[in-house]
Amino acid sequence: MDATQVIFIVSAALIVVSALMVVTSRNLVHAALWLISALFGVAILYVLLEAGFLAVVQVVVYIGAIAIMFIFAVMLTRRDMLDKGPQVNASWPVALGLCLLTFVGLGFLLSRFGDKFSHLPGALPPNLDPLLALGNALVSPQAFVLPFEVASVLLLAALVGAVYVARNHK
Amino acid sequence: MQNPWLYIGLFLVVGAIIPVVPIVFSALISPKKPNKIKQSTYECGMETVGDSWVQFRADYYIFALVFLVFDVETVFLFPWALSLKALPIFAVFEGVLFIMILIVGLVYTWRKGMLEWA
Amino acid sequence: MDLFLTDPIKMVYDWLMQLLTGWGLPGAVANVLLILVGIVVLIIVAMTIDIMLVWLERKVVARFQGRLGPNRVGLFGLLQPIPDIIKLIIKEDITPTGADKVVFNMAPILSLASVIFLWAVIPLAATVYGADLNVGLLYLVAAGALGTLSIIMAGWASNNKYAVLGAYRQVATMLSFEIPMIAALLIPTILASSLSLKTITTAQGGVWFFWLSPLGALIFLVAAIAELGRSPFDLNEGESEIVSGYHIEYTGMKFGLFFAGELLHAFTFGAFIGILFFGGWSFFGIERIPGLGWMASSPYFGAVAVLLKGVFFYWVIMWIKYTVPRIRIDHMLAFNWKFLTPLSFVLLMVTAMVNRLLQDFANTPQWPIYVGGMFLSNILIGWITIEILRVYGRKQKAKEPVHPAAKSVAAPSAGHH
Amino acid sequence: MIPLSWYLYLAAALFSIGLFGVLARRNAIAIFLGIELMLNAVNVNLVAFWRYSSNPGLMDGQVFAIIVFAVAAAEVAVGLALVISVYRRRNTVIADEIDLMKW
Repeated sequence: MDATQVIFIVSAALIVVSALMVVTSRNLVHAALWLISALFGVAILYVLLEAGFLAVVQVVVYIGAIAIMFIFAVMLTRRDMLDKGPQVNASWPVALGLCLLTFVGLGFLLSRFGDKFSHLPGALPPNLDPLLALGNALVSPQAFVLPFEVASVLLLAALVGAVYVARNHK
Repeated sequence: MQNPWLYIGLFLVVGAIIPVVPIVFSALISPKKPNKIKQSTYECGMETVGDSWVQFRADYYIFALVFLVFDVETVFLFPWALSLKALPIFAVFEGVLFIMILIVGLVYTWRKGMLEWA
Repeated sequence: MDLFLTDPIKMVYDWLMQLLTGWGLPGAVANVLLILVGIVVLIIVAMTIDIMLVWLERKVVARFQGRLGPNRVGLFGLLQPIPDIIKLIIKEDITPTGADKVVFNMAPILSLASVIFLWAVIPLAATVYGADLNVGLLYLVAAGALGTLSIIMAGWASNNKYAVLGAYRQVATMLSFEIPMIAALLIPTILASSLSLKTITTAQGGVWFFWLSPLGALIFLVAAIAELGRSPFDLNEGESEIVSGYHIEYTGMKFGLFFAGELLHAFTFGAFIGILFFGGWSFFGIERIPGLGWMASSPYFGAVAVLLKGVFFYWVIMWIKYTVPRIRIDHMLAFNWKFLTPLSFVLLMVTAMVNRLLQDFANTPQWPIYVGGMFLSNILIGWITIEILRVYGRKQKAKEPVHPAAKSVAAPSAGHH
Repeated sequence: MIPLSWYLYLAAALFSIGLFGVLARRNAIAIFLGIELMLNAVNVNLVAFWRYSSNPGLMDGQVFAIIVFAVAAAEVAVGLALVISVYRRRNTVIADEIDLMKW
């Protein structure tokens, strides 16, 4: 067992525990804070996967923006959130069974492919600057320029739609 | 050359522990004489009325919304800005188009009067 | 001895490494141990600076207000921070009833930690830096995100209406002004083709980025002040309405951590302005005088230059804080979204285009074309902006009916709307 | 060194937990929290497959992950706006009670 494996196991434990707390906390602000901790664990995984850019972006976008939005939304809809009443709906045992089934099924599939996924990562190409490669990939017509522009349109649509919906129609 | 992320990881751990030190130190030597009045919510001496989880105006949410969209946009722009120097000239205009599309969103929000404090 | 003058960190590291491995420690463990020692030393330096900032802040604000400031404890009151800290430590720590205890206690820690985290990537000199991260600028934004989080945690956990209101205002400000700040950060990125703070500093070996993008530096300064929650953007601290905002319920050392975090944050951002736009560790151009070239490679002069630039911009931030009255939240958000954000994106697009067109001149004898073009494009944008504002202001003035009260009341208060 | 399967098992676990949140929680905001967990599980997989592919010089996995960030942001923006809008009109954020479309 080497150092990266220890880091992986620690962050995996962090992620799973936090994720369980997210779906079970009665208090929704706590749930959002646990979500932040889970997402931070995922950022550690990105660092282990040598995707430093994504790790930082994970913190900037998820913790800096999305989690804050969640806390805002929880505080804005506070009256219903008074931790009273059941936090899960009547059919939660079915949901639990379904989720366990999903996990067992996925695990079974993975174990069937066992030797296909047991390989270790190769070294990154020595002269690769991941950020530069990413920038090139995003704007070169042979690669991802269309998704790049479509993402912009998607964000525009989200902004317009959300603003329209959230507007105070008086 | 060492892996800078090792340094960052250790730094995050140490940097989070160091602020705890004065708090623990203070907790050890400071007096503890709590009473009901002292621990009541401080609102300038007035009795607190109702729950503090009152509902707040949704305008804050609109600003957070606009922020979220622009924040994600900038994530796309960082790789673009970084590799600009070596790219052909049309790549600049792709980025400019990207920004323009989002500015349309800002203009829409503005025209709808959502940036006003209603 | 030569190494001591050019790369003291490596010298100390090699020496201790030899010592530790000589004791039989495996290399990797010794390495981690030494990194930890380095981190602790760096953070202690940062905290010492922080403590001195308490004195500086008190002294400067006193001077702005025509007072003397602390002058009893030590020379010029230099030892004043020590009794300040002792007082904070021996204060009783009060947690209000109804507060969410864990979150309540985590918030001040996270607040100071998010500022300390910034020091991991500050390049004090070519050879003295924590980590040369290839995503350094985004790391800066990410640490800021943790700061925002700490504020909303503090406001929510305090179970106090004022705290929640203050947190809402402060977070709305920080979120809003983060956009022009990131846009301003993209400008050094374009100019240096890198996100690493070290590479950005090295790229300013010829011309400081301030001369290539003065407007970008200005936008960054304004956005940084808002991000710091300092006056004129200190809406969380409306003394007459919500007292001290999100940290109203904090006492003793926990309040001290918020306070220390705020001061260190301001200073660190001052240093970042110096690094991103004013050449970082380059010693004000003095090192270019023939015969003084050794100063350029000396980490001591470099560190002094970075810290001096930091103190200077910290002073500018204080200057603004103690001169300008604070503005209302709706005005401030309007200022950001209707003025600063569009301006910063226009500037970003123009910078990208002009830089791409003129960059072939950059490292040739014709470099004045490049620098002049960049500088003039900035000036042009600034001029157009001012003209637009002037026309807009005139229209607003023509539209507004004269308020009956305004006729009788003297003019000064009318100017600030 | 970590074999690829570790990441995949972790992502499967994260996805399942998120799915539970989506299916079982009553509060609409909590459902969105579950969706975030699921999207993150997907992202872990994407980045892991990028890193363990035979040619990590191609940035496909990372680009996809960034697009997922954008999608997550758009989803949160619109979704939470809907929740707040519904809350304003019907004074509830319980998903079972938001049943106008059933009529």
